[in-house]
Formats: sequence, structure tokens, C-alpha cells
Amino acid sequence: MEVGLSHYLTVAAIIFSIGIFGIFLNRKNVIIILMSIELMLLAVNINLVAFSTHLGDLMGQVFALLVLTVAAGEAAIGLAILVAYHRNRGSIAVEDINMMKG
Amino acid sequence: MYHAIVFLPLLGAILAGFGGRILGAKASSYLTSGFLVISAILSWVAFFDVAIGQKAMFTVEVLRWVNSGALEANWAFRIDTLTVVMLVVVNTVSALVHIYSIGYMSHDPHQPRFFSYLSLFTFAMLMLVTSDNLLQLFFGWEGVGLASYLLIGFWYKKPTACAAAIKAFVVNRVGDFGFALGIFAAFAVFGSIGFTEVFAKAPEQVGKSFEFLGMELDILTTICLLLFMGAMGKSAQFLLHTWLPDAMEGPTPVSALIHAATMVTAGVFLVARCSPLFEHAPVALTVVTFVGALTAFFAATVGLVQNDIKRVIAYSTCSQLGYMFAALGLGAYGVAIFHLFTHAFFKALLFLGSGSVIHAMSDEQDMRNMGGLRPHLKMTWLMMLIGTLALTGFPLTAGYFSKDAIIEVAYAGHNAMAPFAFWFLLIAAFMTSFYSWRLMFMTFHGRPRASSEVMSHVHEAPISMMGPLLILAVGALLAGALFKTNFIGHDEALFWGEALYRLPTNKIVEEFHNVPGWVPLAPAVMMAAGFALSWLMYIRDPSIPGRLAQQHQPLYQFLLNKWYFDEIYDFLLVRPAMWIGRFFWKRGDGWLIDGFGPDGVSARVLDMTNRIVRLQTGFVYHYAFAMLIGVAALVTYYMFGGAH
Amino acid sequence: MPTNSLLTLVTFLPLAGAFLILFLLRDDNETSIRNVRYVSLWATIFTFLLSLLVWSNFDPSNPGFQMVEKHSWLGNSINYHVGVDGISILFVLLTTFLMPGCILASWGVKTRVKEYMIAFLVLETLMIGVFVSLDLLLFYLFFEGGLIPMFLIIGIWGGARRVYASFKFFLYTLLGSVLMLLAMMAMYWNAGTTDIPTLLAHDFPVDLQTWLWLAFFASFAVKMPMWPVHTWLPDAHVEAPTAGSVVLAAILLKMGGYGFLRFSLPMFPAASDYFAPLVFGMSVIAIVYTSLVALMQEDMKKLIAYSSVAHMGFVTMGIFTGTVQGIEGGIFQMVSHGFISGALFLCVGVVYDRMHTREIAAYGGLVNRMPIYAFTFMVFTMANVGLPGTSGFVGEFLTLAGAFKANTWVAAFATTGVILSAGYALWLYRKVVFGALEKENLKTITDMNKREIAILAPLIVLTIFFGVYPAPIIDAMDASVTQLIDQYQASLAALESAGKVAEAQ
Amino acid sequence: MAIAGLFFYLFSAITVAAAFMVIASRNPVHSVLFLILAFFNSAGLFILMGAEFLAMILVVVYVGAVAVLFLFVVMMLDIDFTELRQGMLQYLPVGGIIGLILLVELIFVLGSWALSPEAVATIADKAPEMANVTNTEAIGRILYTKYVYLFQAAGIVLLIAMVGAIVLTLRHKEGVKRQSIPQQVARTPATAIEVRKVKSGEGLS
Repeated sequence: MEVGLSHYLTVAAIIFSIGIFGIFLNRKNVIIILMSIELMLLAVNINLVAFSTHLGDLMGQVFALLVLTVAAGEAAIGLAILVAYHRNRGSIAVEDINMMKG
Repeated sequence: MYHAIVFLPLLGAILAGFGGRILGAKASSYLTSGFLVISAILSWVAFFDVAIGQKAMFTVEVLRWVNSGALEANWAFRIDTLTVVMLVVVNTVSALVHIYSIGYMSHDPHQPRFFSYLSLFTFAMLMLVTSDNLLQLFFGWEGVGLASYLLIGFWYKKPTACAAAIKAFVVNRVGDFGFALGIFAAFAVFGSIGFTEVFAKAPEQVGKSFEFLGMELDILTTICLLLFMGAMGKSAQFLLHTWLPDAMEGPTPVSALIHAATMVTAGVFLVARCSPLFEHAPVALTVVTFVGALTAFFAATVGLVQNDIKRVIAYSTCSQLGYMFAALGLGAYGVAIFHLFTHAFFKALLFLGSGSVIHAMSDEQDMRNMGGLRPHLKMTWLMMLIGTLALTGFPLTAGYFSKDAIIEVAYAGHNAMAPFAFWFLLIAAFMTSFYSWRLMFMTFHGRPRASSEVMSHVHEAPISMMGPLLILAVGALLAGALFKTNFIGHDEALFWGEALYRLPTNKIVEEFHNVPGWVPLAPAVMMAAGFALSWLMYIRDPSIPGRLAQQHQPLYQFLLNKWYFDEIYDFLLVRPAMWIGRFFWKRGDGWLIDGFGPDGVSARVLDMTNRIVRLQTGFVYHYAFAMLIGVAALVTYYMFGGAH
Repeated sequence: MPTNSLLTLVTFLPLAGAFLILFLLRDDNETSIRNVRYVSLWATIFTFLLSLLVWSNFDPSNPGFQMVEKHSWLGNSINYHVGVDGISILFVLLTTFLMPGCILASWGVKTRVKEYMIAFLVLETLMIGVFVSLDLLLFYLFFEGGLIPMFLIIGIWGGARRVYASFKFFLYTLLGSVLMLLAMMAMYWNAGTTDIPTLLAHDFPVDLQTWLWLAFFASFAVKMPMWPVHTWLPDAHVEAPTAGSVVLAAILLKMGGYGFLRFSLPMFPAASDYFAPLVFGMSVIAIVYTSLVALMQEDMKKLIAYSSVAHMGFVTMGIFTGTVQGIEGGIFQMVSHGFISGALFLCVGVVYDRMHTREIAAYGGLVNRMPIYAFTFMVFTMANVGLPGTSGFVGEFLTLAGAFKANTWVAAFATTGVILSAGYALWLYRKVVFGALEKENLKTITDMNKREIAILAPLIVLTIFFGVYPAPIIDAMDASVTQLIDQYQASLAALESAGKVAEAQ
Repeated sequence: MAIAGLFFYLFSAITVAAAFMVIASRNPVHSVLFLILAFFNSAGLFILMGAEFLAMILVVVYVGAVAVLFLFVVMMLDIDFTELRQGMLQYLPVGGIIGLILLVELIFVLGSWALSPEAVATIADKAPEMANVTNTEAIGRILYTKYVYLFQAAGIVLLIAMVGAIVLTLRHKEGVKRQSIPQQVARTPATAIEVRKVKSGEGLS
């Protein structure tokens, strides 16, 4: 059986769904939420690369590269916030973070 | 010359008003009085030149004023017999009042202001009588209103004086409401508000009608009635008279000048001036007759029981104005103006005389506290006696010629109200005689009722006050006899020239000269009867009035309270206006407009945001959930709903 | 100096003054504040002198726009285009004339003097700009821009409830203006230009006219202000500082009337004719309603503010009669109301500066200590009442004469305003000025000082001068107004004949 | 080709399983480790698709940096993770439904998708033949020419992320001596030196 584009897309879809599921599942744990986001981005990257290969268009890969950069930045900032927050509050329980309440 | 007549008083007013502090009280009073005397002399010159010399009407242009499209109104003097008669009346009385005031106001700290106002008033009155168009007339009209307001409120520390001043102005404004509408209507119909053009076009409009306030009305009748409404306000006719008695709060010379001799007669002048319009509007003339006769009667009844010396004379003025209007309504314009002319002398005399009395009595105005003053105030008594005789129409005095002529006119008149007017005026003549003598008896005769302290201060007025009285007394005695032939004689048409207009069919002047013999006698009988009754009640048996008042308490109260007009107006107009104003303000603006407008909207916005804000829990995962649910919904939508 | 850039100079001179203050006078000490005051005073005086030059170069017999200046600005269709005609020049002069007085009246401002003066100078530029601009976008820019300084003036230097008042003012006017902006875009798409002289000659389709008219009306009616969108005015007036009230009453309100004359009437004649009864109704209600409300006020400024609404009712009524008397009367009324209401607010300011209250009940018997003030106040009270011989009368009379031709009901009801105005104005005067001086704290009050006399004396002179000899104003606008009416009547006639043709078919 | 297929299934199965374990494991440290596993396997998938450069980057950036960062943070912060896991099942149904819906929908799409004919025309950067140019070189050719601005932008994003992270986590401790150049420059003899008269025989106290 030939492995085609749709196989990759299926995998990406599954990972993406797991990512979403993870956010719901671990609503209290910010670290896992961040990891879930990473998973979703990974799924997106797989999609991009799959299409890129399938169409023979390198732009997809370039774009995936940019996504990667953003994901790295996001993780760094997210974790930095987490560290700062933990330092101030002694906890990272998301349920305590509602200072943005209107 | 005419410029000098009109503008000298203005100059005096400005100099006294602005330079009063520099000039000082004496200089400013002499200055304004001097200017007025010059004006008065020039007026007499003009009178002999134009009226006696029977010159044709001419106009003196002064300055452009309002020129907008077809509407052209310039400052200009229209000089004809009517004008010069009024000039003479106004300037003569005004000059005398100025001179009188030098003495009367000598103790007042605000003399320059007083004289400035007086001169300002004179100027406005002169603008009124010389006006060439309705607008300038209106200027003078309102100008005298302003001056009257200022002078009534001259003693601004008295709350009653301030209230009376406002009342005078506002009630006059009610009349002006009609007057202004009349001017607008005249402009809309004739395309002009100049007298010459309007009068020339008036015959074309006879019998035509136009739409006014949703009704089809006869043009000339409507315009005339609207103008007459203005006249009613200014001349204190029935329904709009309430301000005049209150206006007596002002200094007495003011009452003499404004509220007896000149300003209040402006309405009479207006109707006479617009005689070419009124002649074509018989319905309007009937109304004028009715209102005039009713006022004459009504004011006389109220005058019977008043106790304030000035109020009695004020109601008498009101009543006499009613006579004039009755005459106007019957088409006898010359007779009305003649009465205006003579009335100015004797009523000014009465007012100034009463001023002397008040001055002598240390500002006491209530007749119940007077009496027995004759030995102390011989000259004043004599002057007042002459005034009273003239007012009641004692033979050969001024009133005898003019007032009795009006009663004869009423008898001879043709319109529907003429019989009514005749009887009302006749009864009013009786009452006039009664209350005039009542005033004389209560003031000068009988026992002194004032405190001995006041009586000890009673003194005759100084010469500056007596002089004008003397001149006016001469006028009151002789003005009728001297000018009778000119004003109301058979050839009066020559005297009046084009100033007064009568339809060829209007032969009232000949007719009233040929009334049955008992008619001219009737007023004299009434006068005598009034005198007799008055003598009986106030000299012979002074207890009668009190007993009468006791027996007929409701009637007495009704008359004493002036038919309850003030109360009715207060209840019907003033309070509702206040109430509506408050209602509009609090309910309309505050509740309705703001409530549903800006305040309401902002309150709703706040409500909404307060609700929406609850969605913002502040929990990161809630936002994440919302996003993800949104993603799912969007994808679902694109798969099943859209994208086709 | 070439006359063709004169208008630009007049318009932007105050702005230059504002920049001068902004950049050169940075210190905060006493001398510097004094300099700020003098710089702004001189800036406004020079502006006034320059505007007199405009007046002398103005040819009253020419009905068109004069001293026109045009530069391309945004793209091809939107230009910097200014000019004056017989209508707008009066408002330009009114503005430049009143501004030095406003600056003088603000001499006593103590907080943030620099910013205050800058706000006023910027406001002056924007106000003049409204009247001279001949391009829709430029007009809109100036028209809306004027809101900002006024908003700040009320909101920063105002009274106790200044924030509420300034927001009310801002939101009301902005709401109307948004619709106007939409209408302007619609006009641009329809006519392909934003040039006002071109638009004046452009025939808008009748259906579109209705909507455009309504949109412009929304803006101008608020500005005017007409009933029932007037409620911002009393609040704004009450809270604004004296000079702010003066500018608001004397000039900003006139923009609405000017807008009606510049846009509604000539550009949308069919709609103006169609909606005239609506305007009449609102005007008459404004006159009677606000006069009655004014009777009941306890606050001096509020009373005068309500009377302003009533007087503006005469203006709108006159403008939409479409008669020479009505329109000329409306313009005259606006100019004279500029003097009178401005002066009345200044009069209130005089006593407010001394006693720090606007309550009518707090005064009484001022004439005993302040004769000059009593005289001044009397003159303007009488002018407010519309006494003949003051400028207030001429406008009122002409508008009413015009209204009578159009509709007798309107004229009759509007004339009752004359009675009511006498009632409230004299009542105010009596309560404040007449009577015995009984209140303790009033016993030391001083009469007007030289500065206050210098502000009010020219206003007295002009109020009486134009009441006796209104020819300079009427002559200046006559040609323009006549042309406006001719075109208005012509387009109405064309419309009617077109309608008849359509009916016949 | 069969081998490629085999590897695909291997990699994808492990990736999916590891991803699931990321969200399901009790210990966050395990989660991170599973994340690393998932990344490794997706790198393998990338290689299968011929995107070698990206695969390497994924390993270097994600595994080498991001995941380690996660690990570092998780281990550094002393957190009671059991507490955090409480109430985990509360949102399970919602999450499950949403995740499931999306998954079903995505699969749905996969079942019926087709490449539109125009898609080929929109290709921006034709990939060169593998035989001639390596994947890395091909990306480099366009990344440093056509997409140089994007490349720079990505760099700036990273820079800002770095600055941000430092700002957020840097803590100024009291009592630490620092160099202040302005103060040093502004030093004058008046502020630095004090001259005292020393009485003979006493010395400075």
C-alpha cells in the first residue's frame, strides 16, 4: 500500500486532536497546556511539510521553519512567564490566575 | 427742526444717563428739562405750521434701517396734523413733567437716572408718533415700554415696584404679540410696511380673505384686530388693563407723563393712524367700540371703591381711554384725538396735583388717611378742582367739549355696538363724576384723618412744582374751547388733511352735531347727579359708604378686587406657565429626552458591559476553551453550512 | 500682501500663536504665564485686524465666493479650497471679533494657563476654518476638529460636573457628525467631487437628497441645537468656563445654522422644501418649550442657555422659510445672538468671578453696588428680549416676518416666544440686579473693572449700532442670500414642473 | 517502497502514542520525555517526506532546546503535580467531544479531498530535483534570497523572545555591588576626597 499525502494528513489530524484534547484534559497544568500547543504546532508542521513534498513547493517548508521559530519563542516566553509567576505566587495553578477578570 | 424735536430728548437722556455723575443732579435735571422745553416750543411751532397752516403730509428721511428684500423700513418722520398734535401733547406734557420733577424728585439720590429715563421715554414716544412705517412705530412702541419698565421700577428696592415693572412689560408684550402679528400680516398682504404704501393698497383688499391659523379670514379685519390687540395692551383696555393700576408704583410724575397723558394713548394714536385700514374693516371697528365702551364702564366701576389716590386716577385714565376707543370705533377719529388732547392736560394735572398731595403728606397715598387738606394746600386744591371739573365735563372746561362729544358720537353712531356704547358711556360719565368728587372730598374735605405729626409737615409745593400745574390748569380749562372748531368742528376735515381717513359714507361728524337736544344734556345731568351723590355720601353723611359696603359685601369685594382679574390671570396663565415650564424641564428634558437620550443610552451601555464583563472570568483555560470551541464550530460550519 | 492668501493667514494665525506659546514659553513662572496671556491676546487681535482687511477687500455686490485660494491636497479631487461669500464673512468676523474678548475674559484663569490659551487659539483656527472652507472634507475636518478643544475646555477648566457635561457634549455632536460624514461620502460618490462650489451647482437625485438632508440635519440640528437634541447645551454651558460658554454660544452654535445655509438649503432644495414643516415644528416647539423651561431655571447660565436654544429656534425657522426676510433674518439673528448671548455669559462671568456661584437666589440688589454692571446687563437683557433698537430685534422680526409668509401658525406660536422671553429675562434681571442689597456677602462686591468694561463696551456699542443701523450686515449678505434663494426657488420650480410632466404622462 | 511504508507506520504509530502519553501521563517529567519521543518520530516522518533539513532542525530546536527547556522548568519548579491533576476528569467529556468532532471532521475532509487543478499553478518555489541539489541547499537558496525579510523577521522574533524571557525572569537582588559608569564619571574631588587636619600625635580616629 502506497503511503500518500492523506496518510500524513491523518497523522497530523490525530496529533492535532490530541493536542486539543490535552488542553481540556489538563486545564490546571499550564506546562502540559504549553506542551499540547507544541503538539498542535507539530501537527501543523507535518501538514505543511506533507503538502510541500506533495506539490514540490519549497515554500511550505520555509513556512514550517517560521512556525518552528515562533513555537520556540512562544515556549520560551511562556515558560518565562511561568517561572516569574511561580516565583511570585509559589504556584502555577491556572485556577488562581484570574487577575484579568473584568 | 423735526430732527431737533425728536433727538433733543435723546441727547438729554444720553448726557444725563452717562454724564450724570460728572454733571451732578442739578445740571442734568436742568439740562434735560431745557432740551424738553426747546422741543416743546418747536412742537408748537410745528403745530401751527402744519396743522393750523394746513400743510400737506410730508416725510423727513433720517437713516436707513431694516432693508431686506421687499421689506423696507427706514428711520423717517411722517409729519402731518396727527403727528404734530401728538408732538404737542407729548412734548408739552413731558416738558412740564420734567420741570415738575425737579421739585418733586429733589430728595432722590438718583436724579440724573430719573431724568435720563424721562427723556428717553419722551424720545421713544416721539419716534412712535412720528413714525413713517409700522416698524418704527413698533420701535417707539417697545421703546416707551422699556422706559415705562425702567420708570415703574425706578425705586428698585421696592419689590412691588419691580413686580409692577415686569408686569407692565410682559402684559404689554402680550399686546405686542398681536401687534407684531399684525405687522407681519400687513407685510405678507401688502408687501410693505410703510404707511403710505399700505394705506394706498388697503382698498384693493376689501372683502378679500386669506388663510390665517387654519381659518379663512377677512384680510383687513384680521390685520386691524391684530393691531388693535397691540393697542389694547398699550392703552390698558379691558383684559389687558391689569398692569396700569400696578404701574402706579412708579414716581408720580411718571404716572402723569406715561400712564395718563402719553404712552397709554399710543393705542388711540395707532388706531387713528391706521384709520385708512380700520375704515375698511367695519367688524374690527365694532369690536373697538365694544371694547372701548366696556373698558370705560368697567374701569369706572372699579374706580368707585379704590382707596389709593393714584389708583383712582389710574382707573379713571383707563376709563377715559375706553371713551377714546369707543369714539374711534364709531369712526369719529378726530373726536377721539381731541379727547386725547384735552385728557392729556387735565389728567396730567390731576396726577401732578395728587403728586403734590402725596409729597405734602410725606408719601402717603391712601385716601382714608387724608382729608381736610384744603386749608393747608389751597393752590393744590384749586388745581385739583380744575382737573376734576374738566374730567367730569363741567361746562366750558376741556372735558365738556371732548367727552360729551364722544357720548354724542355714540348716540349718532351706526355700528351694532353704538347703542350699547352710548348707554355704557353715559353710566360711566355718572360714575366718573362720582369717583372724581369722592377723591376731592376724601382728600381735601371733611375731618383730617392723618396723624398730627404728618399734618404738621403738610406744606404747599415749591414753585417749580406749582408752575407746571398752573400751565396744565390753563390747558385743562381752555384747550377744549380753543381747539374745538379745529379738531371736531364742521370743517375738521380741512384741519386733519390726509392724516385721518374716513370713507365717504362715514358722515359721523355731521351727524353728531345734529343729535336730539336731550343728548348733549344727558352727560351734564349725569355729572351733576354724580356730584350730588358723592356730596351726600362723603360730606353730608360719611357713614353711608361703610354701611353700603357692609350691605353689599360681595359686590364691594368684587369691585375692590378689580373684578378679580389679577387672581384669574394668576390662576389661568401664570401658574400653568410655571407648572408647564417645570414639567418640561424636569419631565421633558430631564426624564424623557435625557432619560431616553444620552443618560439612558449610557446607562444601558453600562448595564450591558456589566453583564458581558462576567464572561471575562480571567481563567486562561476558559479563553482557550472558547477559542477551541470556536475552531470546532467554524470547521463544522464550513463543512456543512458554508463553502458551497 | 497678496490678497489671495489672506484667508489662509487669518485662519492659521491663531494656530501660529498657539505654536509660539507651545515652543517658546515653556517655563511655569509668573512672567511666563503673563507672556502666554499677552501672546494669545495679541494673536487674536492681529487676527481680528487681518479679518478687517478681508472685510475691506470684500465686494458685497458679488454673490459668489471671493478671495478664493485653492491648492491640491489629497489626490485630485480633494483640495485645500477656501473663500468667503456674503454669508460666511459675517461669521468669520464674528469669530475674530469675539476671540480677543474671550482671551481677556480668561485673564483670571489660574490653572494650566498655557494649555488653556493654546486650546482657545486652536479653537479659533478651527472655527474660522469651518466658515472659510470650500471643500467638504476640509469643512468636516474643521467642523469636527472644533470639538476637541471645546471638549478639553469644558472637561478640564469646567465646573463641578464638567466630565459629565463634556462627554454629553462630545457624544451628542459626534453622533450627528458621523451621519454627516456618511452623507459626505455619498455626495462624493454621487457627484465625484468634494468641492463645495461645484456641489452647489450639482443636482442630486431627489431620493438621495432626502437621505443626505436628514444626515446633515442630524449633525447641524445637534450643533444648533434644536429641540429635542438640545439637552447637552445647558449642561455644557453651565460647566464651561466663562470664555468657553461665550465661544460655545456665540460661535459654535452658529456652525449649525451656517451648515444649513451652506449645505441643506442650496444642495438639497427638494428635501429642504419637503422637510420644512418638520423644521418649523421643531423650531416652534424649541421656542415655546425652552422659553417655558427657562422661566423655571435657578441657575443663571442655564437660563441663558435655554434662551439660546429658543433664539436658535428663530434662526432655523427663518432659514427654512426660504424667503429673503427669513434667511437674512436668520443670519442676522445668528450674528446678533453671537454678540448678545456672548455678552450675557460674560455678564454672568463677571459676578461668578466675584461670588463663585451661579445660583440666581444667591444674588439680588447688585445695582446698589454695581451700577455699570447693572446698565450693561440691562442692555443685553433687553437685547435678548428683542427690544427694537437692539440687534436682537432685527433678526427676530425678520425671521418672524418671513415665517408669517410661509405659515401663519408657525409665526403665531413663535411670536409667543417674544412674550415668554420678556418674562424670563426680566425675571432674571429683577432677581439678580434689582431689589435691596440684603445678602451679607454681596455687600463688598465691586463694580466691573477696566478689563471687564473693555470686553463688554464694544459689544454694547455693536449691539445698539446694529439695532439702529443693521445695513452693514444686511448689505454684505444680501447678494449671496438673493442668489441662494433664486437658485432654491428655481430648482423647486424645476422640480415641480418635472413632477407635473410625470403626472401628465 | 514497502520499507518506507513500514517506517511510516512505525513512526506515526509511535508519534501518536507518544503524543497521547504527553497529555495522559501523571508525571510532567514523563510528559516531556514523551514529547521528545514524539518529536523524534515526527522528525523521522519528515525524513520520509524528504524534508531532511527540517527534520534536523526539529531535532535540534525542539528536542535540543525547547523540550529540554520544558524539562528544566518542570524539574526546577518544585510543584505538587498531584494536586494539579485533581479534577482532571471534569472537562474530559467536553474535551473529548470537541477533540472527537474535530478529528472526525478532519478525517471526513481527508476522505473526500482532492487537489484542485489550479493548485499546481500557484506553486511559488518549485523544488529542484533532489538529485542535483540537496534539500538543505534548496531551502537555503530561497530562504536567503526571496524570503530574507521573513528570515530576518524570524530572527527578530527570537531576539525579542529572548529579551522577554530575560526580562521576565531576571531578578535584581539587593546588596549586589554593580558598576555605575555615570557615577564614576561624575566623581569629583569634592565628593571623593576629604581633607582632614590631623593633630600631631593623635592620628585619625
